[in-house]
Amino acid sequence: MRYSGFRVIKEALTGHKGWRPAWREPDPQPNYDIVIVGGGGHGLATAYYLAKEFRQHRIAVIEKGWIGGGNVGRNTTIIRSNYMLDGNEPFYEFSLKLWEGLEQDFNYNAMVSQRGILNLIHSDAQRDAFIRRGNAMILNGADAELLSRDQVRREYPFLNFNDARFPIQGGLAQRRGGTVRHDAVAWGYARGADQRGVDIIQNCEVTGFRIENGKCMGVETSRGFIGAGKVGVAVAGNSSRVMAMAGMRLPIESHVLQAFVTEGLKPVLPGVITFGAGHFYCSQSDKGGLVFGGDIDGYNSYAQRGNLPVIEDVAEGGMALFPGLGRVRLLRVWGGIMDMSMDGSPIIDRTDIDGLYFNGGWCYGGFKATPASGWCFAHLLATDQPHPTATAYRFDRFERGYLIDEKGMGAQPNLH
Amino acid sequence: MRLGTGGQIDRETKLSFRFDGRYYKGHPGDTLASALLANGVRLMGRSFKYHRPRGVLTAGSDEPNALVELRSGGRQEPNTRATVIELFDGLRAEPQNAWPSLKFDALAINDRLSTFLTAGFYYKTFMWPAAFWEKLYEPIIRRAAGLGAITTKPDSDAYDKGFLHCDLLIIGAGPSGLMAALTAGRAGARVILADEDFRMGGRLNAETFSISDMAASEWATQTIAELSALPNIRLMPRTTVFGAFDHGIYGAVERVSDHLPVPPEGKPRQILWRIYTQRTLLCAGALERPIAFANNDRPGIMTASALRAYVNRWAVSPAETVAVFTNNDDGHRTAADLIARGVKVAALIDTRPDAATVSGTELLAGAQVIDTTGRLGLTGITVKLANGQTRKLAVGALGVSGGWNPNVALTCHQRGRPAWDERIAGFVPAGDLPPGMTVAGAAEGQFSTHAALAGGAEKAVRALTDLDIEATLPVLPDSEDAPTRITPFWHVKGDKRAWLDFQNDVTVKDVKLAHQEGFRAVEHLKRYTTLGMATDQGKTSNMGGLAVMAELTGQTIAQTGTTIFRPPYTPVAMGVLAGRSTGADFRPSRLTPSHHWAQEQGAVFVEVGQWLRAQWFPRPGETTWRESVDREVRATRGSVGVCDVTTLGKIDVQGRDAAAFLNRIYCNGFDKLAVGRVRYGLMLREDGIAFDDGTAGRLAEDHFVVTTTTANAVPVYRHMEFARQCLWPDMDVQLISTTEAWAQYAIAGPKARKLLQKLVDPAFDISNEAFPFMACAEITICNGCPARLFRISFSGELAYELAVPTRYGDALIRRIMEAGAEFDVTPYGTEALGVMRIEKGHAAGNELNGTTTALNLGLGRMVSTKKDSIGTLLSRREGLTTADALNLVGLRPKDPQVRIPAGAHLLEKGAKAVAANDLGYVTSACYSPTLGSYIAIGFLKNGQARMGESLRAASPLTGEDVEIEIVSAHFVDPEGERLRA
Amino acid sequence: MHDLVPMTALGASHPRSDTIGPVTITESPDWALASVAARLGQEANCQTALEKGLGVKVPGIAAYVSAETLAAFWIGPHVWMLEASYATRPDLAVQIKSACADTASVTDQTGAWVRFDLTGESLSRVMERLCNLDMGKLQPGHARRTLIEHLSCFVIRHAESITLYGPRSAAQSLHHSLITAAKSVF
Amino acid sequence: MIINHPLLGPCDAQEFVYKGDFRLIDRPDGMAESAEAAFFDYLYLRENPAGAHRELWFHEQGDRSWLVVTRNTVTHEITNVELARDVARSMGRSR
Repeated sequence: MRYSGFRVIKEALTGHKGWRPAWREPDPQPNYDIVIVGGGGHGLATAYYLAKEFRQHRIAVIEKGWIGGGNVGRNTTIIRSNYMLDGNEPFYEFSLKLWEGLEQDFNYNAMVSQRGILNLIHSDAQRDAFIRRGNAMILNGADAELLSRDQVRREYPFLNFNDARFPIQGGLAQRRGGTVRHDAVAWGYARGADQRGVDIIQNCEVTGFRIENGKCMGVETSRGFIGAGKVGVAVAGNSSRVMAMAGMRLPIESHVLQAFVTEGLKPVLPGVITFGAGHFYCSQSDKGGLVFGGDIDGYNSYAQRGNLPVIEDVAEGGMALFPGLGRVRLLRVWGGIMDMSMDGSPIIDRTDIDGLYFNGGWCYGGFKATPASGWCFAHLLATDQPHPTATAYRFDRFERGYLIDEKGMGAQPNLH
Repeated sequence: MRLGTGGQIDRETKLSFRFDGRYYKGHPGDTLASALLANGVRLMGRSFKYHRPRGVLTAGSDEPNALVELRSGGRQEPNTRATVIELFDGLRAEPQNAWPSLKFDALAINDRLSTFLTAGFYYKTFMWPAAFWEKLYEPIIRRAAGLGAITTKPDSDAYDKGFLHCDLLIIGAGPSGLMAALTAGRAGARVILADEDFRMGGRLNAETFSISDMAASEWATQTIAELSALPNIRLMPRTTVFGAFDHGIYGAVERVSDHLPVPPEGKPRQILWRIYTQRTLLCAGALERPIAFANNDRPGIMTASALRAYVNRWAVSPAETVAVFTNNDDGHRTAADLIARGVKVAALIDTRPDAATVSGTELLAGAQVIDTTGRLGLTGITVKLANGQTRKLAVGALGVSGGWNPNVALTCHQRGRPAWDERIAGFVPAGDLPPGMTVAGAAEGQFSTHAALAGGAEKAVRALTDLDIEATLPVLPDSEDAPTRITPFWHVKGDKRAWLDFQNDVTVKDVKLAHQEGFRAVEHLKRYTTLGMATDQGKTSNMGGLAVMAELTGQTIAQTGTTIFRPPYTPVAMGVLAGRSTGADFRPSRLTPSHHWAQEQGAVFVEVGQWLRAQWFPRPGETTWRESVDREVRATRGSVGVCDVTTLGKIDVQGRDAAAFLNRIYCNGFDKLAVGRVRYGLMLREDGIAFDDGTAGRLAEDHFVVTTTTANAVPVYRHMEFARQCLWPDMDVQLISTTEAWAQYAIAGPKARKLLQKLVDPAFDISNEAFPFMACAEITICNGCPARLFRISFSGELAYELAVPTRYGDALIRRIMEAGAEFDVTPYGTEALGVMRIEKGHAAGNELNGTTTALNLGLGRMVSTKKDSIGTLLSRREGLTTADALNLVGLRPKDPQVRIPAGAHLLEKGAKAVAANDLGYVTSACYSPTLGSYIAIGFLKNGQARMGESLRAASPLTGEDVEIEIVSAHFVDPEGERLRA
Repeated sequence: MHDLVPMTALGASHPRSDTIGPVTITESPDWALASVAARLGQEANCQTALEKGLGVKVPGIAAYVSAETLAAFWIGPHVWMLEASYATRPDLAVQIKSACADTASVTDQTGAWVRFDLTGESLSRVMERLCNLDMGKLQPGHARRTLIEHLSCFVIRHAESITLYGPRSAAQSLHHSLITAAKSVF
Repeated sequence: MIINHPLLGPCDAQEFVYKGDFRLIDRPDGMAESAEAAFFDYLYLRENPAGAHRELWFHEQGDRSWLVVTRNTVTHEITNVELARDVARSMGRSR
């Protein structure tokens, strides 16, 4: 079934009787060509592109709970490609380009809204670094714009330009950045993949890998063994847990990141803003809530919930930047588990086990990467070659010293 | 309308307030909602999506409908529940989400279009053409979206934060909470009793039954009086415990001034309390849930308990004639109470065929309300009787009781999942509560007053026993102990829309559509339909939605899922979460010892981390910062300059193994450094990347003073403590930070020694021979003031750093200026400091950016291969030592008067500005008054081999593209003759 | 004797004192401080040396003890801060070092801290707005380091007063926090 | 969170700075033969368990002790707290 305005009207006039489930609920087959472990954004996107772009067949996505229940449904919905390093920027720019055509591609309105993202500058050193970054973006074909303090003030007059402890000195803007309705990304990919024959199997937890003679034969699950020619794992915060079943230790720690939404407000914030002197970034959803986040809690956690100090720290950042927020009420706090890698950049690579592939280490930046991550992982699974924009995301870069460390924090995952 | 008698209001005092442009009167004790109802106002708001007219649904903090914009200007507060706003004189509130007015709202057109605007319709359309989303569709949606508005003016009020500690935190001051507090208080435990209401007592304030032969509210008042006399109990009304965090830490907001027109001078509006408790007793009561039926959202339709509360607590009836619709016995209590208070109850409609009668009204057993009338306020209901006939009743209000949901929100904050309890047809707390928490009273599904009192007392005793505090069960006062009798009934079947989530306009139809489209998991249902995502976070809606979904899937509610809650319990103002850390007080300010003096000089200050440092010192006649900075540099290089460098981190390293320890911390050797000498040191992270640089001076065999960069003072100290305690625990070395203990000035320039000689006491010879470059000593100055002198140079000049105890820092800078007057000593700020270090090619923060190695910095040879110091080994990895590794180089523009932008990338001349041609980047740039040219330093691939080559520094971001020559980064005095002079 | 004129941490020649309601907050600049860290294996000798040389028995964990002209509080495992009147012992660190010799590492900390003394009734009500120490349990003779409005401070409980030591460079911010909290309560 | 400091008793976790897996104590010998592989493993690979995790916390706003805290990463329950120095010695670290 194709979605369109016409279809909505037609169904409305005929009692909405024609709508069908967005995806089937199939039972698992005994074996598949490719099994994707993890029904989150990345896993579903991988399956979608495997089927659509790489003409693969007999694909299953297996998910221990309900699809889209992990970080794709728990993030602050921001998309951008404002990275600095060669290993990253082409990939994220590829992702942003995919976002730009995504809805038409998968026939689902995920509300990709290029309202712009603005990273604020509060010091000379920060400006120097942002100029370097902005130039790197342009060199990689992305858009970037340096704003003066006055230009920032024209666009965001209500930010603190009066008594700020760390005054705003300007900003680096990416107009093509913005926000996306996060759940709809998972659903759009799921529906698109399902229409192309992918089996999406919910409530099916992987309990082990069957590995024979160094080759992965499939996965043991709560619903029995599922054989697979290739297994791709895209389980974000659960990466270490899942890959431990294959005997691997990863350069990854799991950390909790809290995200926040306020009560609905009439539109006030045109784009995404990021405070440069504290932990706070914010946008306003189409429903009216201010969606914001800050730093990770900083300790290893699988709990999907955080603690008060970070909530306070984020609120302090918000108030320091936007003093008119004082009477806006925080409605809801939630937590997601971030697969924080050792250099802050992801891994899309084969493993030493034949037929077992890994996608993870997205830190708290996985949402914006969803389309490119899916595409590049599909590329790797289908062709056994890394996609040209993802050649740096190798496992062995740590051992060999080819780190992709945007923040320069070193092997300290909670600082990335 | 206000009833003639009763209610917990002060009828003697009249309060004037305004809503929707009209003035009304109310009394102390009123909420805005009760006062509006007393004035005959039922219409208070509009719903989110269909802009349906709405009145109160509840009488508490779970209100989804009656949201208003309270106050104005810097105090405008959107989405405020009229049901919890304590009335004060002069209160102003405006309706929200309605234009042009509450009564005539243009966007009510959405209601007409509702058949098109079903759950998730927007996911299926607005996709073509792609560019129209941002330009057309989204702006329209956004204009319609949102509830209330803020002014964007800074909040006019202040907020506090604080910390409280107790043995037992009791949340909720209803019957169970009061009884628990009494029990624990008498036992001498440290108790906090917090309640969100301004009047403690919970439901006791809204009921007519008696406890111990007195009115329930009277018993509550007496109990509270006894509690307030106990010094070990802290009573906290107007305090919402909003979150249960790890290890017994609870977040609570006390609204200390919200009931006042404005907070008193110096006083906060609200306080965020972090409550640290050993045990917690949740006595949060229960929330009544509605039943879904056609047009069940009209103003005047509310929960039966709300109707009862308005009549009993506030002596207000929303209408002269009312009806009650129920599936349980508690609805009967509402009917009886209303009748007793003289309100006409047209009928008691009970879905149960075997319901008992209530005297004073007609019982319609086995009946259902199937529709209602009244656009802006209820005028009538249509009832389908047990025999299939319908009957219309003219009523102005309808109380609806679908049963009670235990208020389990806080039990879920650590991912606890409540369990289904058939007895009450509701979810009750299960075993996985936050550690230390127990639940009593209605919150655990014990709905009778007796059970609540007993539960509170017993749970309190148990909690204290856990803590080894002896407590005895009190004698319980007599109270009602009615059993819970309910036959679950969730929604009346029909074709019309029946609301589940009132605010978000989610109806039974939407849940059916979600089911049809496969969004059946509870979380999918919620996200697809927005059920439970309103400002009440599903308190009034989740249960109904879940029940409808269970019916559709043919499963039990328990199989279908559960409803869990996340913090905060009710929405919390951002301001109170930030407390005093706003504006200029966002973070502390650290001032250098010369700050006051620099202020007197008219210095311009800059934030360097938390420090404020003088950036430059403008002089009369100078119109640009460059003029000042150029002058400061020239004066320093020409004669002598002085700069406050106190902010550099200082760490005192002592112990027999101090030298051996530093030898492992720094990548270069330190064990052979002579006493009285200083050495430049580079610290690596364990991954081989440069961490920090500075100097270490050896004051004695077993005593070093290490300096760090300003930014890394704290991380370096932490790192060294890690090495000391965890890596080499048996080394005899002691560390302590002394950053603040010393005021330290750099005195630089050819006349530096001459100037210093005027200050240093004659006993100390600081001639070039006696005190050469890289010497250090403990000396005295100005006739005996203890001081430390280091002959080190960041500027490249003959330079010293002189340190005195901080209290003399101000006096010292004045003395330096005095003594240096004959040399025209010039204070310089961080800008000139930066210029001089770039002229010398010294790396600083821009170069030590966390990705560069010693090799990149041109310090590769410093990394000793003869010892195992931190980071040495991994610095040798292949990727960090490739042939085309970045090298720090100097950059000079072909045209000396053309600026090189920091952040530009380095490209071959003529090469396209694309990433594939990227050769490196500019890290630091400035105008060098010494060379009369702009200069820069930066990292260039294989830069050491490219000296003399011409390249471009391209910055498309800033529209600059500069031809440059690659030179040594040591622009000035590359041989270092000046600093050894 | 040198003639450099000291300045208080709040940037004046004389210490500041404010009374808000029942509470008086006074800047107290006239204290000399020195940290003493026992050398590895010398813990006992160091304690003996301090006792013999200076007459101060080192405090136990989180404790504050005062002797005749000296006081000391625990700041870490085998590390103590010694406190004395600056007027009488401006060279406190030197004196301690000569008493302890090689049994301890001694560091002058006088300039590193700003000291505020809080006196009066209901001090706990002010403190509960500032830091997470449980004032109900922090008995006189206790000293703890904790955070106050983002600043690392020592809090010492005396019988009638509370002493705070905070980073000297942030004296103004700390003072502002104290005054604000007191005004907020009273 | 509250960390029950072995010397000071319960302390607010806000006073601490987190580092990570306590095995960071077990730094390999940089002069040894197979040091490269050992350092890669030491610095980059993590068990990252869902369950009991021994981890390093620094009491930065307190007594400046490094602690080894045993904490469940699923429930956040803390079951043991030790001075890291003692743990390091017990792991054979000395000078």
